Amino acid sequence: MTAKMRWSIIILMIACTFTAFAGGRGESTKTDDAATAVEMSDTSILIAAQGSEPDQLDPHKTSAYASFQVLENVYDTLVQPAEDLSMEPALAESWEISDDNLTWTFMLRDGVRFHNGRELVAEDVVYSFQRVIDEGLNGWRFGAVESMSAPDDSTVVISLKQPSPNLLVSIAGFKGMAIVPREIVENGSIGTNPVGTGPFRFVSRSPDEGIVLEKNPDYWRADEGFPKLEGIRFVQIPDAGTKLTALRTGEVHWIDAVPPQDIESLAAESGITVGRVPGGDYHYFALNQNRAPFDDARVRRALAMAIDRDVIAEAAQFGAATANQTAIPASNAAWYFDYAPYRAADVDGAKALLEQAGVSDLSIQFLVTSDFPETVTQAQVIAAQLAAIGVTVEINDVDFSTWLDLQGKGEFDAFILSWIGNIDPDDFYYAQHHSTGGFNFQGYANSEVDRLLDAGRVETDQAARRALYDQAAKLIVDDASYIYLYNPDNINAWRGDVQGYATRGDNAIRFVEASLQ
Amino acid sequence: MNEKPTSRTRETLQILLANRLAVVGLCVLALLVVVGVIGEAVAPYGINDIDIANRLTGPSGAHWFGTDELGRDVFTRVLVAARVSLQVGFIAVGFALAVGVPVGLVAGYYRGTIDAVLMRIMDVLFSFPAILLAIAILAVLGPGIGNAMIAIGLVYTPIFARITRGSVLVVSEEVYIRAARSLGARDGRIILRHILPNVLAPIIVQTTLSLAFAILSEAALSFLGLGVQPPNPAWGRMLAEGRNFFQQAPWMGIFPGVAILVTVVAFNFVGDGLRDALDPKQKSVIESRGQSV
Amino acid sequence: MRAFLIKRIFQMLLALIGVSIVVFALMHLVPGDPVRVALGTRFDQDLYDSLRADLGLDRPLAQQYVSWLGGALTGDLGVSFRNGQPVTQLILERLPATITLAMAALFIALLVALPAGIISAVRSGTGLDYAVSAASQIGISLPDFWAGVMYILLFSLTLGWFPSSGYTQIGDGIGEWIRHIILPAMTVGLISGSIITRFVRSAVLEALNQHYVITARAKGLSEWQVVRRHVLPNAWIPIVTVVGLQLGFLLGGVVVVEVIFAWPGLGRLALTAVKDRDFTVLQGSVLYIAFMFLVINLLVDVIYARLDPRVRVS
Amino acid sequence: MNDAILEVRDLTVRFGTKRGVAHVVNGISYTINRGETLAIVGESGSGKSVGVLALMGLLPQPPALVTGSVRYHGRELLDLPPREWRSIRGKGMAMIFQDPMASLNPVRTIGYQLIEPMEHHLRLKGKAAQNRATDLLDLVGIPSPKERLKNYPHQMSGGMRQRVMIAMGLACDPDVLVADEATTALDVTTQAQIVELVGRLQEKIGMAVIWITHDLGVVAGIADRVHVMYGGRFMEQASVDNLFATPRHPYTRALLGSIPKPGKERPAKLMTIAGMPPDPVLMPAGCPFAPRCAHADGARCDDTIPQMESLGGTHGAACHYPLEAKS
Repeated sequence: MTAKMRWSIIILMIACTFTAFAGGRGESTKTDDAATAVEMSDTSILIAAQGSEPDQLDPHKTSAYASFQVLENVYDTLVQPAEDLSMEPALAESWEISDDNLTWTFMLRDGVRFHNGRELVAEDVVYSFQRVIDEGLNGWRFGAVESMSAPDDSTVVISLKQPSPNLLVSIAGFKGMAIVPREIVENGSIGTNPVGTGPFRFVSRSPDEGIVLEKNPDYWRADEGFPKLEGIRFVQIPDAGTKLTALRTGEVHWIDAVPPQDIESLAAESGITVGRVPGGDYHYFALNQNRAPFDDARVRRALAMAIDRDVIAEAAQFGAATANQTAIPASNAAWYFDYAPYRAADVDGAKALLEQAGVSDLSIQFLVTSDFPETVTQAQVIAAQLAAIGVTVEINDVDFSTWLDLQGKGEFDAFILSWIGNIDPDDFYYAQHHSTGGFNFQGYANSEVDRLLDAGRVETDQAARRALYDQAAKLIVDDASYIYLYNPDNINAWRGDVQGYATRGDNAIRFVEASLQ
Repeated sequence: MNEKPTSRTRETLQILLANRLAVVGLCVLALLVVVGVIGEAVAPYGINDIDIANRLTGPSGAHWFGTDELGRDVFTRVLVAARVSLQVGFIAVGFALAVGVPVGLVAGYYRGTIDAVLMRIMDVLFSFPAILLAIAILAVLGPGIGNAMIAIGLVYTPIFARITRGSVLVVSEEVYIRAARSLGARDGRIILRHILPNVLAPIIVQTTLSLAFAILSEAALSFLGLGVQPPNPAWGRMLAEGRNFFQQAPWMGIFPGVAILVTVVAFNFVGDGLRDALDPKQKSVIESRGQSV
Repeated sequence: MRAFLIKRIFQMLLALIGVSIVVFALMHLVPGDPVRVALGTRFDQDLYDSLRADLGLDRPLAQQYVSWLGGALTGDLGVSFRNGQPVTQLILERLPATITLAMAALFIALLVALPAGIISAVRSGTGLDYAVSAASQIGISLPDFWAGVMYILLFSLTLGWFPSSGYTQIGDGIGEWIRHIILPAMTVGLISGSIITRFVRSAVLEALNQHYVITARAKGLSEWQVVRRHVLPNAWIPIVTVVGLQLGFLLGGVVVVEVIFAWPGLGRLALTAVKDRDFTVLQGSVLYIAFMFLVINLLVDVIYARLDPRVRVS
Repeated sequence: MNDAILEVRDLTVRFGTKRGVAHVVNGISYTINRGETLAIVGESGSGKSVGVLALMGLLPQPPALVTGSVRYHGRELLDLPPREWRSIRGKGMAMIFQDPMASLNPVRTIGYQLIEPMEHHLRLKGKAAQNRATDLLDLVGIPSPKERLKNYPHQMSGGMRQRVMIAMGLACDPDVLVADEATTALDVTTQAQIVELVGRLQEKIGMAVIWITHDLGVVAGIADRVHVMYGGRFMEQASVDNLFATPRHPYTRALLGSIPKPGKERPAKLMTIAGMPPDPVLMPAGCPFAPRCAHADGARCDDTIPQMESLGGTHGAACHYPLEAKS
């Protein structure tokens, strides 16, 4: 090596060490806490792989499923969905409803402590709910609430403007309604350093370690022996194929989703369990009813008729789904409405309807996003199926941010997406199909449907309420406000040494009862 | 002077045609162009003939390259994708040429402030991470093959500007340019008639290499979900989709992958051949030229 | 030399400001914004407007830019719209992973490219030369994500030699560090290496064709001595250029490979920022990447001067 | 003759090319003695440079194929293993080249390049090598030699660089110095100085010099004997005086006619040789010069290769119809 070469290498090395040093400094601020996590006995730390990156860890502000996968295990809600999706006690041990159905009184569990050691009091619940309302994102769920109060440390009283049979689902259906301590909001750390009452407490978050949680020994189910795990590490593996390989090689214990085409082979693999339950999610497409000719229900119906849902489900989910012409899956026995007016791939019927509507040479642009790749597959299959009735489909595949922008501005012919984790029929239909609904981007307005959905919100008699929603659903399906496709199964997969974990119908990821053998 | 370019072109062509690899490359490219033009007409199936019952079946008499996850014929899609992929390459690089070369010519010829300003702008483009630039441009313009081509083209623009400018700086010093200038020829005429023909060699070589890279860029953008819109097939998009099925249906990725490989290698062969044929430096070294490269 | 450096650094600052303006303008032209993304599928105009006002996104663009630039000059790149963390911290957190991957990839690239390029030039026209050329052609033509997936399937899934994803710090054990870095570094390194091989080959071939090589042979030096003492010192100059360029690219993060291997590098940070319209993070990371690139360019010029006495004097 | 340092017999160089075999050097023979200067003259493409590269062992094989015999102090070089040949190259036999700019490595100092052969052959290192290098630069007439050792080639003028090249050639006291077009790239004044320098050094050191040039003017000033080369063959060989006084080969005569003779009365018209030198791939079956020769008979000259024949003393010509002695 010549002197000059050596010189060049030295220059390069100085540059590199400089930058590496700068980097090292930055990362050390972060990993002080992580060190303790690493020292925990590695054998009972579960490594869970997520497909996408959580944004912030403030349960009231985030809308990212990846964040909720983590926060599910950190926070508690007043009550929570049980495995059968009925609401069971959580922070509230019991509750009472007044005879006029307008006052709900919740009795809090004794001795629950936040991870910072402070005891949970009723004021925390009121504070958290008020924050949810103020933050706006989920505030609409409190639409029926008149006022909230904490008469003593263990009682929360919620007064309603009108009866609300689904109040429990509204205020505790998912961790977006989590009960948080005021102090972490006030010191601004809630987004980066969540403190809850849940089975695991937050330790650290860094790009290389992921999100580290450790056991909360003071958890209110500690006397049952929960949680069993010493800790959880959530790592982010964006590529589905890599994530799958990581599970197979044992680098991670659990993954949040399995590419549909791999379910079969994975389930057959020894040492790996594929958890698969019919889910509350549904996939659909919607036509822009503010644009001709999609304002004509006959046109929409024609499209609903022309498609073959079984083929779409098979194509996009490799059979891990159930075709459905309404939103609510059969697994949600309390609310399932068996209604299927459209014959699959009814080309003649569809053509006749289009002719009636006086529509020919129809061309539709479908808004889809590769960020949810199944929408792209669905659109391609739909395109082929609609070609049979002479409808041309142009696919517009954009990133999800653009997708949201176009949808919000109403700049689309049709969009495809899915809804996840709904439980109550009000969640399935109101915001989407009520003419004033917050998600009614397709511009559906049917006064009868509005009336039925409004009535459903206040009907306290279960049977009567169910009848209301069945009627509403029939109208929605007949008008093809949404054209429902199928309910996919919820799928997680984990290694054989993970015990006590079950995939849930509402897609919540709960490790409280899990253990590593 | 008028004769010179033609005789040089002929000489270049002769050297190029004597290069076996370059000839192979040219033949492959010619074949690809033919496939691009008539591919859709001769393809055995339609590009969006979905047949879920026969999805992910291996190569057979009915489906030479097998079928993909929707039961579409991979052979058909590879054929039709030739046009899309070549279009991406040609239009993207055409865009880069159309912008980069004039910028380089003007900057190199006039020098001074205009040079400094133009080249700083090119520096900005160049120091921008390529794939992010492409992604951002696509986000602004909206996805789609046309915009993808512009985005990729813009990424390659500064390279052409730099190469052109560098050659112009050298050529401008030549006696005949100075003579033309001192005789009062118009700038535009000097640039187009005298300078441009003499800086073409490196530009042509860079063009073939960039064509190869542009086709690969389409693949990378497709991987990130920003390439050609479905159901239109492009090799990169097919490859990106095929990777998820590598274990169930390797043919989904292998055939478009091989198509990319062959195309890129063909462009590189032609590019290398052109460089040998056009680069006067290598021509002068006759002593050790016996070993052909 | 000093005047040259000052001029170059000044030009670099200009380019950085240019880059920041371009990012700023581009990001605000893009449809969608961080508030829209934060709200998810729900849309409420009042809520939207008030959140935009909270983030200062309702101010005129020029004003937003100036206040951002003001912060940037004092080292404050702002706070992520997405998760509220300081941008500087987000970038610094990802630097070690980015730099180690870049260095490891470059190491592999050079380990392959230098011998392969030199041998194929010295033995040009032989079967060995053709083999190297063919291998490097394939290396260049292989899309990185494809190569990465192949390596994962082969080395992780089938052979079980290396993990498929993740990053460990070098301080947590060198063995684990190597096991984690080897596949991503190989994916990037072999592609970079293929490109560099071609440059090394042509640079060495060019130097081999110079008259001073005959002079050196006439002195009775062996072929290897000729290559080492006379050919390589001249070939370094073009090689350094391309190596610098590659290093510049690598230090900017390799988006696709980072996605495949779940590598917590800057490329992924920037990609997520684009997708989520996290303007501040994108601006910060692009600025850093451009800075790296320009610094490497400057470094290359300095090395030039060390390598080539003709440049040094003028 | 005992004094013979180098004996070249029937040296042939062929190249495999895509168009066919190129016959570049076709059997040349010569002997060079101690202290003697031999000039080989020819147009570019005559094979003269390739001929000396072959005897230095500097032609890559393949594509070149070198046959015949080159004996250095009676030792056959062409059969020598590469390692042993390298120990002679640069030591016993040194070479200097046409373009001193291109022939010096631009990124190495003069000192480095000058000391290199000493290190290699003489195991001379450090101070001793420095001193010898300084002496050599002084010898070839470079002022302030010690400082110059640190210079790079681009910091010197063309003449200076050629002096450095000569110093490099002399570094290991060779007994044969091959100068391939050593003055061609230089201006006339410098040419003269270099020619004079080599002549002076030769007297001082006693080495033999093979001087390759296309410039008969240079030959006149330096050589003892001259070989005229064309189409890879020697056409005529003679002492320098004889050659200029009585050229016997039509080619030599044409060559002499094509240069203006300084000092002498300018000829009425400067002769040029019509036609092109032969293509080495398509060598004529007969005399290579026949197609351009005014004296060719159209039969024997085209069919039979003329052999070098003595025309008295050391003067010889390869011509079926040598010209009369009087010009």
